[in-house]
Amino acid sequence: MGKLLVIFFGGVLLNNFILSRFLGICPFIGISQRVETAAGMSIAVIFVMGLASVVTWFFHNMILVPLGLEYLQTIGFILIIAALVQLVEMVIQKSSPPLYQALGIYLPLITTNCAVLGVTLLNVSESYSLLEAAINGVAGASGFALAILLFAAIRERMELSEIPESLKGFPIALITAGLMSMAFLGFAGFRLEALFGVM
Amino acid sequence: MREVLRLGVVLLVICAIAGAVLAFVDGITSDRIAAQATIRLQQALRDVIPEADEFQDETQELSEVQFAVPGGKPRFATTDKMFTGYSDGEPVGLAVMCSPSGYGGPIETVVGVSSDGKVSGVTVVKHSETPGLGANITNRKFQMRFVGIPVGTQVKVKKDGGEVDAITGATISSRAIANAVDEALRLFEVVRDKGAPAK
Amino acid sequence: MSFKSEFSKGIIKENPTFRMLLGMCPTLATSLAVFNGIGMGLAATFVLVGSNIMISALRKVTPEKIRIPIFVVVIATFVTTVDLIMAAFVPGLHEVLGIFIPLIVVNCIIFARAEAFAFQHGISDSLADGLGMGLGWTLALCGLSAIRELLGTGTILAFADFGFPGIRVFDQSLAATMVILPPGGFITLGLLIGLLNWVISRKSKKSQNA
Amino acid sequence: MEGSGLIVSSSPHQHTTVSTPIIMSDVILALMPACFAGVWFFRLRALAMMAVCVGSAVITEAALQRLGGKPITVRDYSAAVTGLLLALVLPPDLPLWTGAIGAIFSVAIAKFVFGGLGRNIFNPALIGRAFLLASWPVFMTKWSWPIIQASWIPEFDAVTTATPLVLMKDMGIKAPYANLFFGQVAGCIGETSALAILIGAAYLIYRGHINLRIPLSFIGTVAVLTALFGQDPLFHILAGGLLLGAFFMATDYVTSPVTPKGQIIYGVGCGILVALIRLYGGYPEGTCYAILIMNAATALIERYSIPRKFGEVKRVA
Amino acid sequence: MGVVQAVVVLGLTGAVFGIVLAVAAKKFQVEQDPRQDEIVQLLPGANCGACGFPGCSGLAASIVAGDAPVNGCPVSGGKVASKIASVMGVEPAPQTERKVARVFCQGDSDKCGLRFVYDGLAQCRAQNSVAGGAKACTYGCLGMGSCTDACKFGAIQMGPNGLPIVDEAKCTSCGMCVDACPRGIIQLVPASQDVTVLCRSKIRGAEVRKTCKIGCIGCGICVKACPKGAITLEDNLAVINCAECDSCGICVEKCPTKCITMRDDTVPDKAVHVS
Amino acid sequence: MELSEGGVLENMALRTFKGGVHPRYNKDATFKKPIKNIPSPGQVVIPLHQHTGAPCEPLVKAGDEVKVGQKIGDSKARLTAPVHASVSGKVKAVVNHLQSSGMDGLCVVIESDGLDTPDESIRPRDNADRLGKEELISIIREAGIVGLGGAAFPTYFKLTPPAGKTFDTLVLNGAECEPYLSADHRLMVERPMDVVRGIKLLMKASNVGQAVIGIEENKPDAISALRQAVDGDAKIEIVPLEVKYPQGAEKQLIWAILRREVPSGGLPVDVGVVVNNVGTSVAVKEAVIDSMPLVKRVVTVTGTCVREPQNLRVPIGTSVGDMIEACGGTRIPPKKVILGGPMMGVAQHSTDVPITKGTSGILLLSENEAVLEEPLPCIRCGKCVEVCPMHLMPLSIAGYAEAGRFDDSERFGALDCIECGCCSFICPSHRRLVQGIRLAKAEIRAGQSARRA
Repeated sequence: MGKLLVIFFGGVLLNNFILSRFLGICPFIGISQRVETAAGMSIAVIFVMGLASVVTWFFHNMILVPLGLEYLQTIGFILIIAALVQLVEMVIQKSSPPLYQALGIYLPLITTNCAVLGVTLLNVSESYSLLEAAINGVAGASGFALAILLFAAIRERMELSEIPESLKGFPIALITAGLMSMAFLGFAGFRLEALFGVM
Repeated sequence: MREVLRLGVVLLVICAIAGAVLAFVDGITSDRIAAQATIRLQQALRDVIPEADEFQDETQELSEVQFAVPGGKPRFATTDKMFTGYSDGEPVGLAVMCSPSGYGGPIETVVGVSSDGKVSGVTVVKHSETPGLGANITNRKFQMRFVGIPVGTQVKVKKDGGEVDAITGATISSRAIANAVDEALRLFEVVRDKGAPAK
Repeated sequence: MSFKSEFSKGIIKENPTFRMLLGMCPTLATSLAVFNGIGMGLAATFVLVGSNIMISALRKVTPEKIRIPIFVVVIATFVTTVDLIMAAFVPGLHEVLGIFIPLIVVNCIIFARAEAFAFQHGISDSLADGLGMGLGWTLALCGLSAIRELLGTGTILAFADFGFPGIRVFDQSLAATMVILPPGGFITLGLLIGLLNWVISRKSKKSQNA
Repeated sequence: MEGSGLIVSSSPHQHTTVSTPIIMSDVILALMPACFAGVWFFRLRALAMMAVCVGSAVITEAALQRLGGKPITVRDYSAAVTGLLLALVLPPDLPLWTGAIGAIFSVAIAKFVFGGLGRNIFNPALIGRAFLLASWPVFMTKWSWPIIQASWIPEFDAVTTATPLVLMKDMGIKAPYANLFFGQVAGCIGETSALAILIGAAYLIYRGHINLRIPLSFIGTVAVLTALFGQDPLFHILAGGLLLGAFFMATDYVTSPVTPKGQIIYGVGCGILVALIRLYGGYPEGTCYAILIMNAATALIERYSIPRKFGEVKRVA
Repeated sequence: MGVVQAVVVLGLTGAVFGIVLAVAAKKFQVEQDPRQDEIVQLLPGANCGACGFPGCSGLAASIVAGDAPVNGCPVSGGKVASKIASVMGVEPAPQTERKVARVFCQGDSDKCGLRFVYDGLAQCRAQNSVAGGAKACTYGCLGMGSCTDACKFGAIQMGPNGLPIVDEAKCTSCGMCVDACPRGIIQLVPASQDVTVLCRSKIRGAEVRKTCKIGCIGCGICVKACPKGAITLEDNLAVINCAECDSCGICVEKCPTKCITMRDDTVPDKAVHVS
Repeated sequence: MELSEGGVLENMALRTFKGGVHPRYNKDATFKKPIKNIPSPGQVVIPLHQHTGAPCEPLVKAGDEVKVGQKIGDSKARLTAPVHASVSGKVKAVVNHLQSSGMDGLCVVIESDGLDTPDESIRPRDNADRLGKEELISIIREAGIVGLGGAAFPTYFKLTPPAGKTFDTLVLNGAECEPYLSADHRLMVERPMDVVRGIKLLMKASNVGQAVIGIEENKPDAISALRQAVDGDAKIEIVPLEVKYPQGAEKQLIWAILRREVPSGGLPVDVGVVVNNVGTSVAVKEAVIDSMPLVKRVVTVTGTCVREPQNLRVPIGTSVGDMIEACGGTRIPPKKVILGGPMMGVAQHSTDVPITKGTSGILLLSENEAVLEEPLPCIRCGKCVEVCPMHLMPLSIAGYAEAGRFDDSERFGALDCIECGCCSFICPSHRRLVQGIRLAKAEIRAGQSARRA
């Protein structure tokens, strides 16, 4: 339990996907105009990243490793993720139209979100167990969600500001993300293991 | 349905070709990649025990000395591997590979103890410490501070009441290396007392 | 469009980093030192050129409906190839770049060029486009890396894998470490794009007044 | 052709006399006790640092506004406040050029690029400090001992010149309350003397510029959490930059929520983060980062703490 | 052996993927017409909303759905419309004449005084709501520049005397400035219309004389002077029927207050040169 | 804050509401000065639209002779209020004339014959006590009585609860929280009996069993005068209120006195309350007992520029200029002329404006009082949020309004704003928050009616 908490909070606060790992920057900047849309995207990403972590874990540990085909990781994972997203889209569309209305538009965007592929690759390199991998997937996505929600709210506020013309849009978004990342340096060296009683 | 099959077959073919290509590339590179790891390990070992020309993996021995009390805490918790260095078939030292936790995660360190019971070298293989600060543990100058420390010494940084000067502003990282050296010396003692080949 | 113009547009006019704002994740993550930038850039360029050529060649036989998965497979094949080759021959660099090598698969630049260009153009144009875009990205990456490496460490052109410590420009203790930390990546890139926008807008204003 | 020459405007036609520049200068005034304490304990170094930071901040603001073709508004004192606050959270031994760079970074990156006064998302002074801490950690973690040995403050034999929080975290040495209260400890220029800070804070409260929601929920949370984790809450309140942060940084109008409920959430959030960073974090002190992190959350907090309108009827979902 | 395994594993993965996708494509076909994306690419992307749809993508969706004409974008003009038409596979609609925004007031700060000193938000609408605006002429331009803020194309700038100046080359006739003006001083006119009455005042001539040096006093001289009979008086204001006007310029010369003007041809020329 | 269901609170602590500001009251110049009648001006200009609702059609034409109290304008609309001649004399013209809105509107200009001859219909009613509810309401309508506090909402309309709703309490607003003004204060001190008489009539007309008079505690003379006039009548209670602006705002007053919260977008009737101003109460008394329609009102003429600040009782339609003259003219040239108080009054660009039924004061400000400081950027101090008596976030509403994003302004409750001016008053950056909110309200309403159309 302790280790799972460590993985989770590590992923959300210490090694935040956006702010310290640079994964998922494109949707972070692209889909953060409104808090509502950011929230929709976040939920979709949490769901897909959790699911992708689990499915790729099986694929890696049940197929690739026994056959000694670890080098097919990248290509296999990306195919799985792409198919998964499609499948999720189909299932949601069929089973819950309102949910599809809310999340549907974000799902296709997730395929190219490097955070999803990134988390599955990290799961492998950290050799996490199934549960740990799932938690890590959800944690990474939650970190993404935290960052994008904070950022979307800030952006809503910045809309009323007179930002210098040449910094409008992308540059100011990057600078804001940089300052957020600087604030999150406060978590550097945080001893989660001590907090959650695992050494 | 035929359409479905057709698309499936097209993808199957493409993927199959990709699989073949990758298998071919892997065939060319896999040996070299595997060799790279060994080369780097050898390099690190030679760094810490310069006299040795040959190393033998003694990691299995580790499990024997690991537990003072069966079921208790391992005595050498951060130690991953140990090697005996030979020069012309004569054992000249013990190289201990351990990963104490630093500021940004485990620091993969190799510590060499020469047969006369003194630290012969320290090197850092892999770390994720803060650049410009904790990352200075890779600095030769810092690593040299440990060389010559004899067995039986409690290796600590000055702040903790020891002898070693820590890197300014990077106590945690320095402490981690000190811990690694301390553990290596204690392990050496145990191995020596056991009459292992390191003598 | 000639080969030359297809090639050169990627470097300045449609520079993927500064003008089209694509592929930000690896740009930010790997721009710690000039040689990292070059390594990353060349790796991506290789994939870009290769996938552009392949997709352009296959465009006639690719069914519209599954073009995306086919792109994915083609790109992923090239990426894995690069990944394996780098692991074998430049292990140090490979380790530094870490998961950002396999993540070239989902780099928007490569996908965007496949979809927007290679799928609609001939092989030689696609080759030029891939090369131009790839080098444009590499250049941008080098520029950003140079700034970050210099300000953040005080050295330039350090290449640890070949044992080259770099040229020390000023003392390490004076270097602003923040620049090579994650916040520095964001802020430096943001300011750099802003500066470029500013220069361009001033230039166009000047030409208007003239 | 001015017609009647009468002024016509939308109501109200009467405004309070308390203006933004007055608030800013009151903040400067309220910082004076802390400044005096800083100069008293660290002598000319402290004074020079303040001058350099304020000067750099003001010059940067004016220069950028001129470059951007905007009216120069250094007379609203906000840049001066930023510079002064920055100086107060820097170690007295920091090289002066570092302080200048920090002040420039504060004003340029944290404030100007966001559109100037009132638009910054993060507290500029704290961004300056965080930037310096990340950039020159070696300089930023070097402390000198206060010069004055006052007879009315008990002798405090610390082995090294480390801040009370470092002594606590690394060696479990607890500085006496009196030293902490009067400021006879190592630390940043303006944070050592709790007394001086409290005098200034009392002035701000008296003038009605700050309310107690943020400082009290902030300090209260730190006290409760440190006590829960088995440490001395009073020590944690007095040591480090908590008081300065709670009264002068966390209450910064621009970067904290405007909603009453939001202010309490914000204060509690700051408190939790300070306690966690101090007890489990990589830094002995967490005030600066805690406030910056909550700055990032301000917009979101505000969004979800909009006060219930008078007469608002709960909508039936 | 390794090759075979790799081929089999990846091939199967791909096949499964292909089937999933094909099924998906079959079951949920025509999620979005690909033409919509193409049209979005063609549209200017300012999301100004002048077309009456929510942004450019909204218009694109409506065009694809057949709810909007191919020339539904008032901003981008005929060239884009014909491109969209070709995407949609229909004949391009007859090209309508380009319209531009024009400011129907010449009462700058020298020529039209103030009733009082206004103190408040620097927006036309805000000023207009305070005692009807400070301008002596209650029909004239308030000069707070709300139209310049509304223009997403940088086509309107405030002139030195507090009147907006339209850069006709940049104007896309989106009509945002028309909506922004609380007094309806800015209107869209065919770009070819050279002669215009630059006044909106409907009060009697005597009152106009008291407030503005360059307002239409409804004297009717132009009505009599026009050889084509293209000018009429409506509510004390001269109105030119542009269908009949041949830009002879007689009225311009005769107008005692110079509120009828001939367009200065140098302005658009210069503007064209710039772009 | 618990909502107690109905009933006056027993708690004797000073009643108040949450939010509000303490502007300088500046009432010293006039609050001790008795109400003075001035001789009829030579000419009055009576606007045909002085109230909330439909404007009146003129019933007279140029050249007609009119007498005081004669109806000169009325409308068939459901919500309106007739206007009456306030002087006797000859109708000079029915023309567009400058009004307090700053724009022209149709007015009846009457040249006074100086005699103030009352209309024949005006004679004291002897059956006043026997009048039924319906009759009272009809008399009040015919007398053209509107809320005299400023909003000028037709009183007959207010007294008729919409179908399915009833009143249980009459709240009489004697707070007069607006700085400078003392007209209501003087009325309460000088004519407490008339106030109470009016209250009883209003209670009957609105069919309520209890009435509460809310008065800010800085008017002890008014409180004691009214206490005396009430003379132990258990149905009428006098409640001293904390001195705070806007204590007299309808919703805040009801909350302060009864702890009932008028729902957003609703009216006092939704919580069973009808609110009337003390001036209205006196007007009702005059209309019912003396059968004199609303032709005069008390106006405080004050400000540093006025030579002799006064509370004047004047015919409706008297020009601001005439009233200033009646106060001995100006001492220093005014730079701002405000009809009403400084917080909610309307600035004028000419003194040639007639006072209307809703005009409670004329305030002349000198140059250094009138010139407001230039606005600075919002520093998000949150003071506007603290003081907003409607618990809104003025900075957000106005911020979005200035950016032209009126939907967002609406989301933040622009339509709930009562335009009391507390936010603009307290803003250290002197931002014109209320103006921004007004802009938003106008645009939102325009959008709503466009949608309905």
